[in-house]
Amino acid sequence: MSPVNYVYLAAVLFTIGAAGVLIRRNAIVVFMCVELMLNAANLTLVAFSRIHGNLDGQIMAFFVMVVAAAEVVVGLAIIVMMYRSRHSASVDDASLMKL
Amino acid sequence: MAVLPAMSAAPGSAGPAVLAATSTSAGETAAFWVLGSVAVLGALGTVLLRRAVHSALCLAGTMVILALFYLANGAYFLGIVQIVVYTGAVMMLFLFVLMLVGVSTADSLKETLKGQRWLAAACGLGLGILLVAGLGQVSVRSFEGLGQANAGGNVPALASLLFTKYVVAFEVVGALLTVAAVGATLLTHRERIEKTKSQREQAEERVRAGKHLPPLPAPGVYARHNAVDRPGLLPDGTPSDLTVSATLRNRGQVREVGPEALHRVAALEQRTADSHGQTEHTGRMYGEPHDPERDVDDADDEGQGGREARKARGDAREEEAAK
Amino acid sequence: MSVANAGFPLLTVTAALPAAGAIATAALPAAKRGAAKWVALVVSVATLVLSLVVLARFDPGGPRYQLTESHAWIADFGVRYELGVDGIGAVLIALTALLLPFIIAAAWHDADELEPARPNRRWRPTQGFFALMLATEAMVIISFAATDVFLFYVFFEAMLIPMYFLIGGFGDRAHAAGEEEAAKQRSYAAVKFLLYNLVGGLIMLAAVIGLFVVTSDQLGEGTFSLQKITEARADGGFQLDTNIERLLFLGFFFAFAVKAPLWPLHTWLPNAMGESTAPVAVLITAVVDKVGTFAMLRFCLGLFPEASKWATPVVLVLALVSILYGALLAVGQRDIKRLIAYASISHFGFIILGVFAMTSQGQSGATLYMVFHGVSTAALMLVAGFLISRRGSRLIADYGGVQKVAPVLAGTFLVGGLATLSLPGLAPFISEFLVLVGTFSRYPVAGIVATAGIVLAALYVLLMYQRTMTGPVTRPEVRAMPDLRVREMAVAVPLVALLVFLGVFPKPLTDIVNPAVEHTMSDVQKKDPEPDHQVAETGWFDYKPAEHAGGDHK
Amino acid sequence: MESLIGLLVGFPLLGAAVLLCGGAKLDRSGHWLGVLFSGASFVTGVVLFAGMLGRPTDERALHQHLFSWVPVESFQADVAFQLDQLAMTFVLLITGVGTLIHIYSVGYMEHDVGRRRFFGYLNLFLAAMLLLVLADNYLLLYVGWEGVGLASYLLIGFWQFKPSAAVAAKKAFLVNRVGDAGLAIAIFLMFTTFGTFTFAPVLENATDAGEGMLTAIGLMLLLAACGKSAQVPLQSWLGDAMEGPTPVSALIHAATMVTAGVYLITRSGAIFNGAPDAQTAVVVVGAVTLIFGAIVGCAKDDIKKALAGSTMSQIGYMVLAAGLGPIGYAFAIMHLVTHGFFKAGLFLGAGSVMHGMNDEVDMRKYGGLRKYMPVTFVTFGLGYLAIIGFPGLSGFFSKDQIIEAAFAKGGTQGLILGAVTLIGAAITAYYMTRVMLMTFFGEERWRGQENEPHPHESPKVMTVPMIVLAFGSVFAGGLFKAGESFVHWLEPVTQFEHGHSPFSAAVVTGMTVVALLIGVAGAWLQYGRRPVPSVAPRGSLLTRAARRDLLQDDFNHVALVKPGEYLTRGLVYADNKVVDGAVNGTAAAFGGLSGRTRRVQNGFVRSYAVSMFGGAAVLVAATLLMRAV
Repeated sequence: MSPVNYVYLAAVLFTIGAAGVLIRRNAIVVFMCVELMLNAANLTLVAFSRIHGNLDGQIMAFFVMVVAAAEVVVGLAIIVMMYRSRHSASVDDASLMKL
Repeated sequence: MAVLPAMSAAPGSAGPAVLAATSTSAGETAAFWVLGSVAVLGALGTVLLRRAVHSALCLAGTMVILALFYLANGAYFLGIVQIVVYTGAVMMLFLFVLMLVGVSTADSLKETLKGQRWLAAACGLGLGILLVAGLGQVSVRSFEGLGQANAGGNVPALASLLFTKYVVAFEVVGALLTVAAVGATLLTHRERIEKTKSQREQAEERVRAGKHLPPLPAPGVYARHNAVDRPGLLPDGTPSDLTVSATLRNRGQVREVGPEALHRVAALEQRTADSHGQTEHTGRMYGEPHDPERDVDDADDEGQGGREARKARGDAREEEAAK
Repeated sequence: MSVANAGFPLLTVTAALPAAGAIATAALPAAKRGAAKWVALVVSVATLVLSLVVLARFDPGGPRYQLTESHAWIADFGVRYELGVDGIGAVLIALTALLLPFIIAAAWHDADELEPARPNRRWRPTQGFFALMLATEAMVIISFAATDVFLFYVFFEAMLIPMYFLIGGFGDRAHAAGEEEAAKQRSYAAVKFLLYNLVGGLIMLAAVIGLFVVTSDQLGEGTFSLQKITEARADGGFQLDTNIERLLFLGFFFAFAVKAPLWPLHTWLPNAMGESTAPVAVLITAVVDKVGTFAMLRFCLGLFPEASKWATPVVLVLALVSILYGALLAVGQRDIKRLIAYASISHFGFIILGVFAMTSQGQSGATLYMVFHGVSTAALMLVAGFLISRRGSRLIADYGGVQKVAPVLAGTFLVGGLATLSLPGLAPFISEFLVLVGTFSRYPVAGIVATAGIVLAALYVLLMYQRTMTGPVTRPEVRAMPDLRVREMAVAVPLVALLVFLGVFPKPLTDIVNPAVEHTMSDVQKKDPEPDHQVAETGWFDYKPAEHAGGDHK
Repeated sequence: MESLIGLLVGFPLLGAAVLLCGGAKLDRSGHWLGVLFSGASFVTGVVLFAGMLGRPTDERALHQHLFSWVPVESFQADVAFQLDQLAMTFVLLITGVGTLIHIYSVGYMEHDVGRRRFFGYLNLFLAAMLLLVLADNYLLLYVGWEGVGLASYLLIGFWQFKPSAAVAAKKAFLVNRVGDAGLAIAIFLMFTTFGTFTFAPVLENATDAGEGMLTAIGLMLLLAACGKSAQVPLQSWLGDAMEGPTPVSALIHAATMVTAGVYLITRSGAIFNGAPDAQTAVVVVGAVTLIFGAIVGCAKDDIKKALAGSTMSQIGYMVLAAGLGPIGYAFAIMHLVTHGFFKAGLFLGAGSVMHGMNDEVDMRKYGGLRKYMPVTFVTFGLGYLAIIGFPGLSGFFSKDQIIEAAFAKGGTQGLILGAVTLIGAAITAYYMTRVMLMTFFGEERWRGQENEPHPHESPKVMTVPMIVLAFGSVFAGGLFKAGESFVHWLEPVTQFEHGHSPFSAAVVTGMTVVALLIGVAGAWLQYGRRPVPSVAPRGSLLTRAARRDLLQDDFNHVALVKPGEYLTRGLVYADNKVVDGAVNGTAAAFGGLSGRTRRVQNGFVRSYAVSMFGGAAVLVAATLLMRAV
């Protein structure tokens, strides 16, 4: 088996995550799906790192994790605020931008 | 977990002698297919399960499996970090927020945006096929393996890269993390700008506005159910919507008080009056005397029935005026 | 006059005078609205004098463009401030300047109704009204004088702004369905006018840019100068690809066809003329629209001769449709002003027919037609405006028997109408006949079809006259109608006199126009068709000169 | 001498300008001013005539070039006059009869408030008519041509407060415009063929152009003539034109303007000579109108309309004669002149009768008037005898010549034409006798009516012109016939050929006299012996049709007016709905489209996310494609 299979797996996970973002309305679940996508990306970085015998990919994955952590913190804070003001965590309720 | 060393050994055993391998070990292959399937199932579960908690748990499982894959790919540090930071911290944060929002609520998976599901499916599928097709084109026949790079240990190697080549990025990311933490705190922090009004002050305000001097009647008073969505009756026997919470009113979820209930109340009063000997207090106000046959469960109070009841009430009032 | 030779910018001054007048008028305080009217009138008369100086300075035998001025304007795009007139431009500038005093005098009280009860520093309708008219005049004059395509374009479009306000802001208040409906119709008309012309203008802008691109491709540096391009083409240094030339031609033509207006782009005109006051309607049809037909002659034919020839069949058919369609619709109108508007559409059909017949008679006729149609429509429309102002209704059915109570009004109206139907002896006959002869000599069928237009013209004019002016007086409003007042006579009589004079003696105009038409003909490299059996000049022709000479000394 | 030509036109033009622009100051004297200008023109005409007679035949034509009118390259239109024998004839007729009618009008219009305006219009008419006959080119002729149309329009509609008059005026102008279009096209054809439209070069070189082109020009000229001279199929306006004051009917719609068509055809003789088909068309039009007008004239009870029918018929004679070519031109003009005298006389007589009868026009309400208005009776009677062709009077000579020329056309055609002219002569005798009997003889049917009129003779100012015209009606024909003087006078312009009639002149004259006797006898049997009912009987189908002008108006209504109305109504609708609708529809479509596309921006994050992912997918696809390519 070639390590490329990891990349295929990552593609599948990424797609599932993307579909989740599009389908789910609960902001928290949407967020989880985003995390799933990030993880899929990380998996490709790690797999390519191995394929190329180069640690740069891992470093990149590391950074992704850190940024993801920061994002989760801020994102969840926003969700909490949203929930507080609207008593709902549905992304569809935040549709003030429509005409 | 027993497979772990074997898997980690596999690239290692290839050693520096073999720079490029074309295939991974059979153990890793087996583990990939088994764990990969589980990961995909977990991902699907994340997307498809109705309860957010279940989604979170499925995601945690997927992440753990991914951690295992990191390990299998020679990213030992990342594997551990994935478990500790992601599965441990981030997912817990998710669960924590979930608790805050309400852990038991199940989302409806019914799509409300027209065509959204189909578009999403098409986009997702299209993107997936394209990605896979693209990867198929890349067709990497051999791979280097991390044997050489990890020769001095994975963590030291990473560290040396991180603190030399990527030191600036590292610092920036650190700053980012700090800012994010501060930002989250700021966002969720609610500062009271003004003093909380005391009960007395609130009462005085009401008096000044000239409305509802006494406290609002509680819902369900004299109604059959003491439910919050059932309006209470005013002294003249008419139901007052004001007794129901504004939220329910706005949603139009106020239950009607059916004529039967009114009759029953009238009968009750009559009986009370009888027992107290106050004969002049008749059920005049409440229309006809109690009819036990109509004392059915008021499941029909909603919808059409409710509307009819409202009409009947109006008629009753007119009748009264005529008298 | 020697100043003019020393590079005195006569054309600029002619255009700048009304512009300055517009500013001066607009700046007058609210209380001075009487003064505003006089300032506008005096400025327009002064402009007329200047335009006559232009006409006098113009030497028909001289170079093609005269009184030229040229200054760099936007150097990066080769845009220059270039002015110059050929015979056609000079005559049309004179027409514009001639009509404005009459329009202003006729509109003397049109803005009074809008005056607020108490003088208001900000809301000064009278000042605004006359300032907008003068501004339009200035822009039209520049358009007629511009020999730089871009300069022309700028003013061609800018003209829309004052016209928009004149139509929408100072429109006719006489509407059968009441003031509110009138306001609605008015703003509809103004917006329609603006949108139609804007769409045309924007398409033209694309073509203008295209022109810059091709000139910079071929001449090394982009230019908008008509003279430069014409010269370069004559040298052979500038040759357009057939398809590009056709596209550019279409871009220009579309804008001009909207402005002219040509069927089926005409529907803005009846609305605009119907909803604006009569003087503004005259401004639209007699002055502003002329820029469209003028530009066809100067820019479409001058810049894109081959494409013009290519498009001729289609344009001729559209012009013929305009002629008959406009006339038939005029017959069916119940509103006096809309009737005149449709008549104008028919007449613009004749002008375009003459332009694209590509014969000297056709083009001279078209140029004269622009002038004469301006004068005749002004006479008819302004008198119609006087009539409408007396009764407060635009509907033909609301009149009848006016001739008995207001004979002078009816008489001038009749003369205006007869001019509209091109009665010989009045000016429009000459132009119409020239157009028809010019068209017939190259396209006999088109000539014959167009001739049907003169029968229909008689129908709509006489129907309108019969229904408004003749018959017994049955309506009390008509019975109480006063005849023309002094101010109104001062407007109507000179126009009528001019129609008669030019109908009898148009030679001064033809002398100026003919050489310019020859230039245009050489632009498109067309010659008049030869007669099948050219008659040797015998008979009276030999006999005439001696006779003539004898007659002169008598 | 040449410079006087301009004065011919100038006097009446000045008169018109003065009278129309002069204002109320001239109300009291304006009519005499009009007579003065008209008379001045007549005197000028006489002076020129005397001068012309004093010159040898081939130098008689005069030419005056005033100024260059519309010079555009090869299109050179000048204002120039040409006074030859033909024009001279017309000048004398127009100014002479015109002046007489001016004088008559002074009396006839005495009580009309618009008298000044009336005389202004009459002067305008004279100017236009003189311009028409004096022009040296077709374009200037066209100016006069439409000028007389305008004058006719103004004068028919002179009593504008009568809706019928306004409608009749409009109708006359419109029908004439159709003919004018024909003249315009003829000018276009001349210009494209010869490069000029001046009479001399065109006519001298006409034969170069080929028969096809000449036929085309000829037919177009015929169309013009039909319009102006009320020939079938453009005849419908003449009857209605009687709405105008009677002097107008006499001058314009009997003596002068309506004969302009004959002038045009005669003037363009060279063109018609080269185009036999066009000539045939002319003859057919003349013959049809001759009978048509005569039949209409028989059925009308309105004295003026009966005379109008007669006018059409008589002009039919002239057109027929003009269509015969050089054998007929001179006779056409001769009949034109004599007709000018007697028809003007008849109309003036009719006007005089109306004047005495409270403006009643229905002959069934006349009767026995000869006692009350003797002068009118005598002059009218002389005119009557002249028109029916009573031997020795003007009409006899001129009509007889035409009938002879018609037979002389030769062949079957000649026989048919001769027969038609003879039948026409019989019908003419019939209807004119009818008019005469109904008006001046029989019972006094006007008695006992409400508003009973008091018939009386007209004042001198009216009767004198009638007497002068009666003299003309009696003697002009004989004068012209004597020594063929008229034919010789015109010969240089119109050429002349002797036709070869299958019958001798005496036989033709005999047939003519028989025809006229039949006609007179028929009328006497019907109207002289029996009392005339004062309400018209229903009559036969033909009579009823003839009363409706042989259904000409009905035909026009059905064939032209109604479809025209539907067309304009349809177009007005289409302009609103289709042309404007297309534009408004486009606008609405854009509005609707943006309303739809606006919904894409629904504010839901997830929708935006979908488009983002879609975009990403497209980008990936594009990348892959680029790599593949």
